[in-house]
Amino acid sequence: GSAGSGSPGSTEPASRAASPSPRISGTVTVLAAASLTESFGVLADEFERAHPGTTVRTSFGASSALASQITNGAPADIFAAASPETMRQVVDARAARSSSVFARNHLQIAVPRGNPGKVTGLADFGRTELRIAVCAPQVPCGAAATKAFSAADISAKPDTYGNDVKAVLTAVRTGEVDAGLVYRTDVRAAGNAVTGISFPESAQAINDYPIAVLANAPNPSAAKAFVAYVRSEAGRRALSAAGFDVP
Amino acid sequence: MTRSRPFSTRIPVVLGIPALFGIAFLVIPLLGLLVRAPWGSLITHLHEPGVWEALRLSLLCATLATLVSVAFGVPLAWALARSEIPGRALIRALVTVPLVLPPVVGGVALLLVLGRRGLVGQWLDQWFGISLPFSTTAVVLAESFVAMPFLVLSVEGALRGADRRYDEAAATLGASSWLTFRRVTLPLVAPGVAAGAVLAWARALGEFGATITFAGNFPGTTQTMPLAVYVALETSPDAAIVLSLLLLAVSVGVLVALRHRWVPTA
Amino acid sequence: MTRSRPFSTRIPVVLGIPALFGIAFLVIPLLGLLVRAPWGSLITHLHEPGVWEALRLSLLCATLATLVSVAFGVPLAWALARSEIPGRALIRALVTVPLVLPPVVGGVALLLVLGRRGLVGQWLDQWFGISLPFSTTAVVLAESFVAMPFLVLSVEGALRGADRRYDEAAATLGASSWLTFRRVTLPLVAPGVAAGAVLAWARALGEFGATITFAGNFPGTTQTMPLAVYVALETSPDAAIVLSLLLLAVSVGVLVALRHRWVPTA
Amino acid sequence: MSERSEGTAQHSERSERTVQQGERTIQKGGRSLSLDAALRVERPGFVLDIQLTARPGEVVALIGPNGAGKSTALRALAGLEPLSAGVVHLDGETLDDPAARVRLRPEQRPVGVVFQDYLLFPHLSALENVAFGPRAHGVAKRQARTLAQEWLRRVGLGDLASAKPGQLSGGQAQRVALARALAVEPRLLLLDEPLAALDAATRVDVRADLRRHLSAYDGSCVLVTHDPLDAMVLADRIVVLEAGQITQEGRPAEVARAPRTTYVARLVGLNLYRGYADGPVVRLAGSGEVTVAQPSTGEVFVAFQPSAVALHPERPAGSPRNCWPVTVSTVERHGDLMRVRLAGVPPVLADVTAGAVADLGLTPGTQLWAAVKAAETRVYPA
Amino acid sequence: MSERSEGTAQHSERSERTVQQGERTIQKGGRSLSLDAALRVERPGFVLDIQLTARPGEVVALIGPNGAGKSTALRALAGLEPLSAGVVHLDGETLDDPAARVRLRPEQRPVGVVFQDYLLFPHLSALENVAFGPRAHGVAKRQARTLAQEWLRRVGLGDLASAKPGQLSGGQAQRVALARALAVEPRLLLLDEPLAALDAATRVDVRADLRRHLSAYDGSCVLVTHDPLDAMVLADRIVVLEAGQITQEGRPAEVARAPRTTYVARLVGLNLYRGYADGPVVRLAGSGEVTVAQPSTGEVFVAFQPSAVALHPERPAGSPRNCWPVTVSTVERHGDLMRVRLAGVPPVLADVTAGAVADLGLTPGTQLWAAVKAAETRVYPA
Ligand SMILES: Nc1ncnc2c1ncn2[C@@H]1O[C@H](COP(=O)(O)OP(=O)(O)OP(=O)(O)O)[C@@H](O)[C@H]1O
Ligand SMILES: Nc1ncnc2c1ncn2[C@@H]1O[C@H](COP(=O)(O)OP(=O)(O)OP(=O)(O)O)[C@@H](O)[C@H]1O
Ligand SMILES: [Mg+2]
Ligand SMILES: [Mg+2]
Repeated sequence: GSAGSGSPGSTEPASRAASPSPRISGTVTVLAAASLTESFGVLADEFERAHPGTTVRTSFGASSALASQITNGAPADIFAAASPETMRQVVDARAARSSSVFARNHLQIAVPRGNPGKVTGLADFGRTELRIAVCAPQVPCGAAATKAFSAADISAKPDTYGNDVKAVLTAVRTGEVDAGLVYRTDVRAAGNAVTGISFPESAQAINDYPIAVLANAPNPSAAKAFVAYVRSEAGRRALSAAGFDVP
Repeated sequence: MTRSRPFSTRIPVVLGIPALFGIAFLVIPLLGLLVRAPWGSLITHLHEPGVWEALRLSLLCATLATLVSVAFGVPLAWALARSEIPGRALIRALVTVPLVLPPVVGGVALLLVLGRRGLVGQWLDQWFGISLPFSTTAVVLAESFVAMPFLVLSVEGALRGADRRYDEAAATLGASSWLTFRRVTLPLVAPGVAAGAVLAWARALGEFGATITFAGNFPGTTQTMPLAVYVALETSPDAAIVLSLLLLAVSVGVLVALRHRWVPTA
Repeated sequence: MTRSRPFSTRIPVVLGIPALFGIAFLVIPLLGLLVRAPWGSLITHLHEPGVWEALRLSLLCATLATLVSVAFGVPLAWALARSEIPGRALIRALVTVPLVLPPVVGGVALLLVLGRRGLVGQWLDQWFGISLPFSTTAVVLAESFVAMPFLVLSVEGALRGADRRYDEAAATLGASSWLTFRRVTLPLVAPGVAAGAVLAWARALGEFGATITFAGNFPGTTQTMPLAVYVALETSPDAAIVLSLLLLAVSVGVLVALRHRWVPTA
Repeated sequence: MSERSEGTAQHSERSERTVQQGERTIQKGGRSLSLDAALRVERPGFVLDIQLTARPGEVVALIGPNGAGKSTALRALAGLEPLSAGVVHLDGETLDDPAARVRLRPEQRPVGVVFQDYLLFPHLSALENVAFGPRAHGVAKRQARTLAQEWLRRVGLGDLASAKPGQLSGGQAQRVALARALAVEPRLLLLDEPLAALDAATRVDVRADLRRHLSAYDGSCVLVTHDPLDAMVLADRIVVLEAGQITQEGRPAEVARAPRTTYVARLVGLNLYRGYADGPVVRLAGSGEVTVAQPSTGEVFVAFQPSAVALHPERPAGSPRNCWPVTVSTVERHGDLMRVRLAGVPPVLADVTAGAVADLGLTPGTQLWAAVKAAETRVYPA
Repeated sequence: MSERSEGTAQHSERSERTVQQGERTIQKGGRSLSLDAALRVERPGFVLDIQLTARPGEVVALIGPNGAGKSTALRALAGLEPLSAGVVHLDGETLDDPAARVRLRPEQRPVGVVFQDYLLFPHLSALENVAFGPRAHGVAKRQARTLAQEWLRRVGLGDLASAKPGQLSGGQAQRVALARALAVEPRLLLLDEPLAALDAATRVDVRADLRRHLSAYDGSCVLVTHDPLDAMVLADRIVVLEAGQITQEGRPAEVARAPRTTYVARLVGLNLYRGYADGPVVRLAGSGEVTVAQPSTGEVFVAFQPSAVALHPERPAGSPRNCWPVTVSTVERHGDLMRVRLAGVPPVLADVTAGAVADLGLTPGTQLWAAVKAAETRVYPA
């Protein structure tokens, strides 16, 4: 479910996104969660090609840091967050009116190459002899992990809580831990250094990515067009390629 | 003719104005934090679980890291400043590497060396069953790694500024280079060492990237204040500001209290 | 009786061994990175868009931040070391605040003060139409904020170690305190200033948290190397290691090349 | 007449400054005080409390034992040491007056200082050190360098202009320090042992040069020195400082002739005693008594030269009115003679020839009789 | 007999060291050299190249003008300055021999040094400074402190044991430095102007103390001094160093009587000329000639005392064989007399009474005739 103030698709019907927009030009500034680096990079290039005369400036960072920038008056057009929580901070500060979920990410088990801990499913996270990393409960991937564990009724025995997914993933890649719980997009980005293992409870451990045009957007028309583009068929294709679920 | 008030040291304007700007630049952001701090919910935030644990751990690890830095960094600084070891310029430049290295990459580098499968770590694990990552020791190591360069470079600067002829005088009195170092050189550069130790301690106290990567983030063993702040930022920036202020208050308090020790009276 | 080889400075064992450990501790993690670096795809990674741009920006901003730190930090250090300003101990402790503050919080603090809606920033915006955040200027400010304390504390340490009687001699020759500072005090503590400037430069070069928060992460204007490394970590950890090594190589190269300048020959 | 070289502290009245000082004396006569200072500096375990004055062009030598407060006095005049009480006036201007909360900073005082340990700026060349003062006084760079070069030439270091202080020998450094202080042409010149590190030959030259320089300008000069000859040659007036207090003051010849403290007596090589005169007999303050030629009454000093002391293995019969048993403490060579330090009541110094030492078999511990003729003593009121 | 105080550089042959040195002379006679060094130190613009030896117990005074290389020689002996060539042997042990690649570090040499600028450790008290050496040699802490206290007492600073160097006066600091060097009881003692900062009275005591100490121990001592009296009183042998070379060497009395360089002549206050003798007439190297009492042939030195020079307003008739026109350069007081520096062929120094100065109206520029009797001159081969 969405935690944002707007329900998915409430502001921008997907149908309009594909239709040719009015003449837009200028620069669109997009603040996006770091996990969107790859897909939004692709989208920005495609958008610029589709709308000659536009430039997309992207700035990737932790969603929380981006939210601080926006509430402190960053001159940006679009915010794409990795969690509804941070989006709500922005909306609460009246920096955006509404938002919509444009992608979802679900958890996967990541194990180092060769799977030295012989991990097969979420149940292995209860094995005390294994070194386990999960995200801290306060951060979105940690919240999702908590949901997954409670759905599977497992008391996990992590050895470390990552402050973000990358910390968990680094621990897995270097073989420091035998298993970690990360997003599918991360497993995909990590290439063959880690192996992803899907598990059924991941359906209960989904994180929503909301997007919003900002209230003080310097270029609102182009911003709307970019959001529409993200939600268009082309956008969905790029997001799925990176491992996101697209609603 | 201008007349100064009796017995006051005059600060020339050309120095006083930039100095004021400097203070303002460093201190006003802190005021910003204080102004925006959620004073109403302060107590609540301070009573969240793990806060005091994290503070204790931060102070402990930063202090240990400072001791490690002094123990290894002062001799290193001496070797760089006083001896004729080959490739000194390169070593000196390499010492600054941990400053330049993005801390997260620094943590990765530590894992690559001291981790379970690391260059050195795999033998530690295999022969002694020692695994460093995700332990309090790892926090101390990560903090030492980022903090030691500060100590080394400040102490080296102080050593270069010191008069070497006192060392010569000590030698003619029969003192070995170790005794000379201990009883003459080191006391003479005490202000430099103190400044370096304060830098190292403060840097260790604020260390975040290398710690999270190399030592992880487990409440009670490896979660220091900066990690707690980072986690809090995700859910509640207010809580993060409160925790940061707590960390600052404690560190400023410690430094003011230590003043008489780390600023030797001339 | 032991006989040293002619004309060599002997390093006593008690200093030499910890010094070696110190070097190893700081340098071996770098070796770890080098060993695990993806040498095969090195060229590819170096040709990814924005890499050289980011490097240029990093060097530029770090150098400007160092200049800012020297311009304001040296007078501040002088005021702390030499004058009788009230509350010196507190000011000195407050100067270390940017070290202790987790850099991201530092960035937030800068936003709170200099942001468009910040304490100072709103007036800058309203009266002069100046908006600092998310510009290259913001990068320089963020880096100065974290780097200046290193300079201030090293220089203060050096000033405390220096012999004040040379200042007295200059005064009896009719030199104002500013002339004395410029022509006598400053040259005498040059090694300390150099060490502080190197520390500040290196720290600014590696700065990440405050920059990404206060200045954003826009390629070409605010994306410095550490930010590029962060972005690369998302997509390709190998690329991140390559970029880090590039940054290190350049900084080590610069420091070795500058050696004759920042290490005054005694 | 035999040759007397440096170090002879004794002065005959003939040797007044009649030659080079004619003009200066006239100059001074008409004017009031140039330096008029009362200095009080308090330190744990040490208090300096003196009055110090100088007329225009006058050179005052401050002499006294180590730790007497000579350098402290100079520092106080230069504004480097805060006064706890007192006042410093120079040419009618108030430099320091803690009671009125007036205190000029050192750089505001027209004062030049040569420090006891030189304090040459280690990072500047000899030339730059000397040019520093003129530059600070606003002289143009090129001109300041020319001036500095000229000063270095005068102290005999013209060819070491580019040497750094670390590359100078001790005496060269002292000469640079002297040039540096003189180059600012101050109205008050403070010299703390300006010749101590100079070699004996150069010293003669530099002393003569300094003499000439000091006579040429009409600022005042306070000179600290341990060399009695420097004090005699350079100074118009000697001020003796002991343990923070002035114990004697006067023209060089007067001080040498009539010392009032043991320190001065030793400096000029006299035996000196204080006592109570009652006719021709003076009862000494310690114990013992001396018979003198000029009868007087009251507190007096008695002085006589070591060469006036005769030593005898047995109690001598005959004219010497003073005769008492003594024991040899040390014997050391002193110029052409041997100086014998004798314990007794009172203790006494005697100068005898090396031949006498051999004849009498003088070694530490030898028991003798000392004899002094009353005619050899000098008595003056205390 | 008149009193002669410090500074008399002239020596009569009678005043040999017969008193305190009897035993030492015997000691030395039987033994070989203690210090045997050849030092060569090269610097841009300066080369030191000397042979320096000392028998056990011998005190060698190194004198010479500023910048001659005296401190450099001491530093080389202490191992602080690398030799570019040469060798240092002490009591048969090789301390330095660059050719054989042998070089003991300073702390391995049994050498004590008093530095020209003291170099007291600023963070240690006077007591701790003195105790430092014994501690470094393994003496227990308490014992080292007792020892140090005793040494401080000997140099008259017993009550300043806890003062930091920054709280000491210049002379107090020098005395602490002396105590510090002596406290390690080295086999070779190197003293760089150990008495320069002492006040004249203390100096007498410390000199006597040093004298006693030096006679008591059988290590060698090399002493740099600018004070001719120190050299005469303390040294067994004088080595004159000029511009990095030894120009004269010998017993104090010899050096004072027959100087071989202008520097030494000025030091001992003689007029000295070099020239070619042909019977009773010596043609001087500069120009001019002098008639002497003892006829000789070949390269010679001619020396006479300033007091032997008579000054006349007109060319005098009569006995003086040497008589030439001169012009007054300077007149300055020198002890009881006035010393007149005269330009002429040759230039000459004259000592005259103050009365004579007034009678002759001597001021710079006055034209006169100088006269020296042949009987007053001394001639010795160059
Ligand atoms: N910074 C200081 N703090 C405390 N005491 C000091 C300080 N400097 C000097 N003294 C003491 O003050 C007294 C006077 O010192 P000062 O240097 O004036 O002596 P001085 O007459 O110049 O002696 P000298 O002939 O040895 O140079 C001495 O007893 C000394 O120990
Ligand atoms: N560190 C140095 N570098 C270069 N030259 C130096 C250095 N130290 C001294 N000199 C030069 O070497 C020469 C000898 O110096 P040294 O200090 O030995 O003289 P000195 O005989 O002790 O003179 P003084 O009586 O003035 O102390 C001098 O000309 C001096 O300028
Ligand atoms: Mg003094
Ligand atoms: Mg010397």
